[in-house]
This record gives sequence, structure tokens and C-alpha cells, in this order.
Amino acid sequence: MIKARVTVTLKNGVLDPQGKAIEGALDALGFNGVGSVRQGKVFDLELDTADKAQAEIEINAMCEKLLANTVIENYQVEII
Amino acid sequence: MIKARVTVTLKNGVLDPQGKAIEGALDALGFNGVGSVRQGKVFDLELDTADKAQAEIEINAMCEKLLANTVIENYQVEII
Amino acid sequence: MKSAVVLLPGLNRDRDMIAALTKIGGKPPVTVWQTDTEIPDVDLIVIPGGFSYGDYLRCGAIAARMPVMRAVAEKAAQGVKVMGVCNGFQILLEAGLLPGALMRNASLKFVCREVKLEVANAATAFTSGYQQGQVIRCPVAHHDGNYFADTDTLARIEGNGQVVFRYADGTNPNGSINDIAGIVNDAGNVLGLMPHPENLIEAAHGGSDGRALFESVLGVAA
Amino acid sequence: MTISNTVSITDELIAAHGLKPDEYQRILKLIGREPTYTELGIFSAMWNEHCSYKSSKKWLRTLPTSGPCVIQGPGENAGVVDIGDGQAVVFKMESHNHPSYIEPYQGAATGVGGILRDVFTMGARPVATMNALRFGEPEHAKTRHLVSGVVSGVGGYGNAFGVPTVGGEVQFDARYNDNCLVNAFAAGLADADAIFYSKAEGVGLPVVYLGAKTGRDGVGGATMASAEFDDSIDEKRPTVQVGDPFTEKCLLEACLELMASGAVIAIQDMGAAGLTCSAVEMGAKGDLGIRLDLDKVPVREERMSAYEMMLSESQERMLMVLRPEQEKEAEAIFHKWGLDFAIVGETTDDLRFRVFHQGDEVANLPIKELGDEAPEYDRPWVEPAAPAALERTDVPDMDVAEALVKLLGTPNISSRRWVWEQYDTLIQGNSLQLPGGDAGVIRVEGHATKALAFSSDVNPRYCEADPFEGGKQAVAECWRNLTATGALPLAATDNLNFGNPERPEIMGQLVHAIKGIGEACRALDFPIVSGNVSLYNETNGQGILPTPTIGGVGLIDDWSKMARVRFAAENEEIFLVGGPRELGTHLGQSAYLRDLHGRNEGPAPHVDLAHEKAVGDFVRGLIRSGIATAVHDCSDGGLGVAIAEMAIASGIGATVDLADDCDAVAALFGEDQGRYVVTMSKDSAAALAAANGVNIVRIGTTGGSSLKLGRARAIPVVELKEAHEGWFPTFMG
Ligand SMILES: Nc1ncnc2c1ncn2[C@@H]1O[C@H](COP(=O)(O)OP(=O)(O)O)[C@@H](O)[C@H]1O
Ligand SMILES: [Mg+2]
Repeated sequence: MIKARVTVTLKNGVLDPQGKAIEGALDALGFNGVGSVRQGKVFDLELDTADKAQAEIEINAMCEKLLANTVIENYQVEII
Repeated sequence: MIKARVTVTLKNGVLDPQGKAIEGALDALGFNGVGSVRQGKVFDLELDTADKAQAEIEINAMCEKLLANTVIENYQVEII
Repeated sequence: MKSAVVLLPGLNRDRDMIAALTKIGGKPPVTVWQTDTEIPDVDLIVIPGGFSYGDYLRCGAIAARMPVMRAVAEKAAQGVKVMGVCNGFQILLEAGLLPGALMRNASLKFVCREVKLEVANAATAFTSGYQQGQVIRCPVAHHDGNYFADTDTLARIEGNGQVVFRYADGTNPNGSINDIAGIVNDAGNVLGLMPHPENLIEAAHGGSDGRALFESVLGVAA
Repeated sequence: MTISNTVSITDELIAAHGLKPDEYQRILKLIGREPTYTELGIFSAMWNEHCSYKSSKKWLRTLPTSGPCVIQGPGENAGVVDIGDGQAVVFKMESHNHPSYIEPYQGAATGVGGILRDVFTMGARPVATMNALRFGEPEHAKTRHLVSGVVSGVGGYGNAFGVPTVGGEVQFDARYNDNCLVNAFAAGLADADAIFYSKAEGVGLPVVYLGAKTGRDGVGGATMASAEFDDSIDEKRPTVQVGDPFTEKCLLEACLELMASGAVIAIQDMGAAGLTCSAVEMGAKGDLGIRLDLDKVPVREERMSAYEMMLSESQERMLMVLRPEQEKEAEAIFHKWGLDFAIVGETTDDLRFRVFHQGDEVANLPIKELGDEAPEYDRPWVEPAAPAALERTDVPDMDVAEALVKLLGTPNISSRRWVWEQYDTLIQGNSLQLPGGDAGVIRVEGHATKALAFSSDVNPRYCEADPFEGGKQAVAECWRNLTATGALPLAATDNLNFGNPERPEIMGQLVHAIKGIGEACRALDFPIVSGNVSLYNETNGQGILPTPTIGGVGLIDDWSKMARVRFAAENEEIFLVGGPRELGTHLGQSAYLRDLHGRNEGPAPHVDLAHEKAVGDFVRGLIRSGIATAVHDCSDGGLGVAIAEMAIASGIGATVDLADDCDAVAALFGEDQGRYVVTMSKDSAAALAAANGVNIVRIGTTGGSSLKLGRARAIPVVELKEAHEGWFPTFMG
């Protein structure tokens, strides 16, 4: 079994309402000096295979097809 | 300026309807052999400080107070 | 005119939409299910609102990749009219049939209220029953209706008159860029909009400003 | 490797299951041996307050539960009431208080999910929900967090499921600081001859598990719901359940499809103490035994023990008894909707509840006795002390214009728009009156003129001052709110939220509130058809305000004649119907005294039920005959607030004439019961005939852009509106 973590983040320049709201909230809670917050997603996957290289190819395909919206998001795959 | 990434994941045993739906969708798209998917969040922060140790303390406090729902989530802080 | 409504698990304004199409068009639409690979011969395909697949991952993301959406894309390419409302709009974006993306509302909250819409382009198959620039009432009910497109895309759709509805009179409920509430594709046969015209079509709804949209696209006289 | 199902039964373990020593003795006597660990869990679930109603049963039996329109009273998943034309409305209210305090979003969400399931389990498609919420004082450190989480949780679930929220309540009081209340109501429509029940019938039939997989969610949850909070609350956290409205929506569609196929003999949703309660109830009601094979239960976590499976409160699950010949058809429907379907047992004729896991019998209990022999207590109670009388001279006077503007902007009277705009109030396309009026109204789909009205009410401050009058008042106010739309109130559900019943003064509140509710329901022909009791709502010995929430349903024959709160036009006559000659008198426990002067004093207002009925019937007649053009009852804040709300809703002002010698504060802010503000055209007013014994006073005229109360300054309607709409958004930031 292979475990992997996919991290999906918004592309630069794409508006991030959640990040903005968190900035505001942190400030209101007294955490000053937070320059910027951007929110993204992680997916922890378990794959029934032992072939790392193959797994990586598969996961990249999953990102392209489903996990990320490549119009607005970037992704990054890490086999753990 | 310090950059940090906070990763928030669901505690073990807490139901993850999103993860489950994604498992189903991956399967429907022909990605077989995906044992499990758990979805979490990442926050990329920029802090106006140079003090790493201090930043880490601050970010942990942010997690406890806002970024993570510690009733059902774990978090992990990484200074980049 | 024949219409079809796409059914996907988690959609929940399907009954509202079917009622509107039936009441205004005079006959009920056919329905197609997520696994159907073919869509009957119709003039209009509607994807209603709701929370397909729970809106998990991203709104509309999973739905957009179901077999029925491939069939919808083929029909759209043939020029059949396609309309996505709310979740249907999100699905059309995720399926690449419309440009841009819908992000979480700026307030981060679900919002259900009546807004004002300006008909920004009355020359489409969907809006011919309205006057150019007419301001109508329409309810919204969504969590992710904050339209976003990169600068080039935005310039293009604005330049082409692809923006069909805009929130008017300061009623933008979600932070949408340029107050965009609904857009069509390049060819003008695919419409996506966040507001719910199907919930404002009769006296019981307290108004019928949404009717003209259905009358236009179904080709029935007002 | 097998999973251990054996744990030795110690006194500590028994206590940790919330079982008292004498209750444990009762178990020993009943089964004649020491229970297994799984059996102990089963008993703790079946015998806790939440499932057994052991402290309240004696008193609940005194409530009126039948009537000409009642098809099914308490005892099933929800009450069923005939609305004519072969249709029935199915409804219930239930609390999710403790879970919402621990995790507000998921607690509230799963509360909504649970009540929706109760309704569609009976074969009804949900058509309306309400939510009655009570939070600590606004200044309390946790309040905002709770409000924000609970409201988004209620919306998150209901909006995705696809049912309109048509009403509710939000109140703040320091007595809920450590114990918020989340009471969720749901109603559905069904054909009166196609209601489904939990009673199993037939031996050797498959018991089928449907819906989501079982995890460790909420193991011990039902026990928690009945345990008093203390400072060790953190340790109870991992029992949080997560809701999945998507699965529930699929479950709804699959269940309704399956029911239509004729395959369902009995159905029961898995709520508190999931598999245990549902299986026992299906068997016991049908005089049958049930045999479960836990190896067949769909699980989503590894190595789950029998104990955990029997007590899991994973959401979105159902148990059914099916006709064996339609098994395949049923399975196909569930797979179409992406849901689990597993045969996990069968009905037997031995009246035993037998549970097998890994080949071992982990429980073998007498099924009837599990429910029937649950302890029942006649807990000691004391008569509540009556509050001291309040002299008029002891109530501070104030400029009434200033008082009104202030009152409209207080936490408890201001508009709840911030809340209800986060709820989908329009979905299904049948909403005729949205939140903000006296009752939410939806039309009955498929019928040209019929509509249903819904309201949820209680004034906990009145209940604290006088539980009996407060109980009556909650029923009367609910009945009045329905009436104010023109609806004929049909029946109600009650959600009794109280502190620790082992304290005689709390038990006294419960007993008196139930007596008051019963008396009012009898007088108003408003039977209780379902309900829920939530006790032990206290923290470190401080109980909540006694809060018996009443959720009512009424029927409107012709919605085109329905009344609304907003003034219909300028230059109409305004009447106070059902008030005393002085318009208002009672300032004890009023919002005026409490929210403007910080004093919770005096007796609660008295409800004269005969008067209530006469006035309500008269007002309903005015509405139904088309004479009344706008109607609003007087509740918190009295006549002044009622008129202001009518002006705000319409943007039309009014002039209210007050006699020079009138006690304006009492007239405008007194909270006398059984009063309605009614407007009508001048012509109708001239022809208005007095009804037997109902006092009707002309108090003014609509029109203009300000509200003028006697000689006080004219208040622009926009100023009223700003005060009313401003508080909530400002508070939530
Ligand atoms: N949590 C809520 N959800 C939806 N509607 C609500 C909620 N709380 C209050 N409302 C609505 O706000 C209005 C005012 O509430 P309330 O003051 O309790 O009414 P009343 O005094 O008529 O009982 C009602 O229409 C009620 O349904
Ligand atoms: Mg009212």
C-alpha cells in the first residue's frame, strides 16, 4: 500500500474569499502582523499498489481529472 | 517575513463525507485501487516577523483559536 | 418545444425546475439520470440547482465528470440549448462548458434572499422576453456564487456580450466580479446563472419576473 | 484476530453507563445473571432518560394526544395529522442541545438530520423545518461562536437536504451560557393511507440495514445527552457525530422509492443509540424477537466491537423489515442511490433480542422488557414559588418613543434576518410566508388553495416565573401565531428542555409546565402528537430556564385570503382585538422591564384560555371572510412592538391614538395575552360587528412614513427599521 498527500492551492491572482476572511478574523483575534492567508486543500490517499512510480502517474492523472480545478488551482503530489 | 504552512486534518474515526464522495468519484472515473481518501485543509500564511520560534508559537495559537476545530481536527505547523 | 432535466444525486431544486418547465411550457420535461450516456432529442437541457454529490470537493466538480455530462457536452456542441441554474451553473463551469469559476461567497455564508438583476444582454435565446437593461427581481440561494475569471477571460466575455445577468442596485449578494450573475458561452446556447428564476414564476411566489426567461427559451408566448 | 467483547462488569463501569445501583439490580433480576459488556451497553442506552423518558413518562401521559384529525399520536417517529383530501402532515420536534454545545456546526447539523429522518421514515416527504435556538447572553465569550456554528450547521444540513426553513426562534439569556438549546422541527406530507410504522410483522423476515456505514461516532452519545455537564467536558469530545446531508438526501429518495414499491413492512431510523433502539423497537412493537448478525453490518472503521456497533450513532442509517420476495428490487434501488444495503438479521418468534458477533452470542435479552421494564420514576417535586407581585409604581416610566426604538434593537426583539437568510427559505417553490411574520406558511403542493402554517414558541422567562402559566402561554402563543395567518391550528409537538429532574424544584417546573401545556391544549383543541424531552440541561448545578418549546401546525383552506403582518395599505383602520380597555396592563416579566431596565420581576402574564379561544376564532373569521387586511399578534414587547413590526414590514407608518389619561407604558409594552392587531379598510370597519364577548378597540390609522404613538415624537419607519435590523449583524460582526 502506498500513502500519498496531494496539496491543492489556488493559483496566484485568484481571489480567495476564505483566506481573506481568515486574515480579518485573525486580526480581530489580536494576531497582528499576518500579511496574507491563502486556503487550500489536502487529500490523503491510500493506494493498493506497491509501485511508487506508477502510483505517482496515477495520482497526477487524478489531480488533472478531478482533484484540482486547473483553471484556478495548482496541485502538488507527495508520496509518503 | 516568515512563510508557514498549516495543515489541518480530521481526527481518526471522524466521518469524512467529502473524502468518501471523492473515493466514489475516483472509482467512477476508472481509478481503481484507491483504498481511502481523507480531505483536509492547508493554510499558507505570511507573517511580518523574522523570529521563527516566536512565529511558531503564534501560529500554534492561531490554530487552537481559529484555524482548526480541535474537537474533530488535528493540525500541523511547518515553517517554510 | 421539448426539454430535458438532468438528475444527479444531491440536486434538490429539480422538482422546482420541473414544475416551472411544466407550468410554463405546458408539458413536463423528460429526465435523464447521472449514468445515462445519451440524451433524447430535445431543444433544451436544464441542470437544476442543489448540492450534487454534496458539493463535496468543489461545487459541481464530481457531477461535471459523470457520464451524463459528456452527453450534455455533445448536445451543446450540436447547438442544443443548455441552461444551468445555481449548482447547474457550477457544474457547467467545472465541465468546461462555460468560462471562469464560482468561489465561496465573500461573506462566507450561505445566502437566501431576493436580489435585483439587470438583463445585461436581452439578445440571447434565454433573455429575448426581457428588455435590454431591464431590472427584474429574483431570489438567490447559494453558498458559492462568487464568480471569478482571470483578466483576459473577463475582458473577453464582457467584450462579447456574454454577461447576461448582473446583480443590480447594490444587491450583489456574493462578491461576484463585475456583479456577474449569469453568463452564456461563446456560441450563446449555454447559459449559467446563480439566481433561481424558477422560484419566481407565479402569484404564490409573490411575483413572476422569472417567467420571461422560461418563455423565451421554451418559445412560448407570454 | 478476534475483537474482544468481554469486559468485567464493575461498579465503576455501571456508573459510567449512567445506571444507578438500583437500576443495575433491576437488570440482574430481569435477566437472572450478570449482563455481558454489550448487554450493559444496550441497557444503558435503552434505560437512559433520552430513550426511556423515565422521569417524565408519568407526566407526559397526562397530555391530550387525540382529536378528530389525529392519525398517530406520540409513540412513533413523528405524529401524523389528517389535513383532508387523503393527505396527512407528519411532524415532530427534537433537541440536540449537548452535541451543539460541544461542536456547534455538527451538533446542529445532525440535529436537523435526525428530525428529517424521523419524518421521512414515516413515508412523508419533508416540506418545512423550523429551528428554536437559545444561547447565553450576547456578552458571554462563547455566545458568538455558538450562534455562528449552530446557524451555519442548521443551514448546512437543511439547505443541502433541500427543505425550506420557514420559522424558528432565537433568544439570548445568561441562563443558557453553558448550555445552549437547539430544538429542530420538521414536517412532511404523505398520503394518509401510506404512512409507515416501526412495528415489525411476520416471523423469519429479513431485517435490512440501509444507508451509511457504521463508525464509532457518538458511541455513548445517548448517555451523554442525558448527563449533566461538568468541567471534564473535554474528555467527552470524541463522541461528536458528523452529518452528511448528501447521503441523507439520497436516503430520502431511496426510502420513498422503496416505500412506493410496496416492499416495506416496517421501518425505523437509527437515531439515539442507533442499532439498539431501532431493532428493539421494531421487534417489541410487533411482539417479535430480533436476531442480529453484526458481522454483516457495513462498517467504515476497523476492528469495531459488538458494543461499539450496537451503540454507534453514525448518522443517515435505517433499519427495515422487508418482504423477502422484493429483496432484490430493494437492493437495486439502494445501490442506484449509492447507499449500503445489507441483511443483518431476521425476525423471530422467541421475543428475544439476540446479537451475534464473530460466532459468539454477545447479547440475549427479553425484547419487550428492554423497553417496557425500563425504570419509571415518580420523582419528588415541589410547588414552584410564586414571584412577588409587581406594583405599577415600581415600574420605571420612560418616553415611549425612546423605549420602542431601544426595545426594537435589543438582542431578544431585534430582527433575526441575519439568521434566516442563511437558510434556504424558498426551495420547493411553495413558501407563501417566509420567516419574519407570525408563522411560516407553505402551500400544499398539488392543491389549488390549501396551505400549512408553522410556528415555534415559548417564553422561558414566563416559565421561570410561573411554569404553569408559562406552559399555557407557550401553547397559546403558538396557537395565536398560527391563527394570525388565518390558519386553523391542528396539533402540536413539544420539546421539553429542563434542568436536572433529580432536583425537586426542577421537577416541579417540569410537572407544572406539562400541566399548563395540557390544560391549554385541551382548551384550544390543539393535541400534542409528538415530542421530545431534554433533561439535565445544567452546568455545575445551574439549570437553564425551563424551556418547553411548542411547535404547532395549522391549516389554511384558501391561501389567497391568508393574513400577513405587514400593513396592506395606507389609510386603513387599526384595531386591537382581545385587549383590555386600557389596551395593555401587564408589565411583570415583560421585555420592557427585563431588557430596558434589567429586571426579571413580577408574575408571568395570565392566559385566560376561554378568552384566548374566543378571540382567536373571531380573528380567524375576520381573516377568512376577507375583512382583515393585516394581522399580527402581540407577544414580546407588547402592542408597541407589534405595531412597529407591521410598519417595518410594509414601510407604511401609522398613527396610534392614546387617550390623554392613558398609561402609555402599560398600554404599549404590557404583555397581556390573547391580543391581536388587525387592520381593515374604513368600509369594513364601519360594518364590523362585535363578536360575543370579544373586545375590539379602534386604536388608529395606517399611513405616512412615521409611527406616531399618542403624544410621543413621530418615529420615522426607517429609524424603526434600522434599530430592528441593526443589532444582529452588528453583534455577529
Ligand atoms: N432560528 C430561526 N430560523 C428561522 N426563522 C426564525 C428564527 N428565529 C426567529 N425566526 C423568525 O423571526 C420571526 C420573529 O420571531 P419571534 O419574535 O419568535 O416571533 P413571535 O413573537 O411571533 O413568536 C418569526 O417569523 C420567526 O419564525
Ligand atoms: Mg407572533
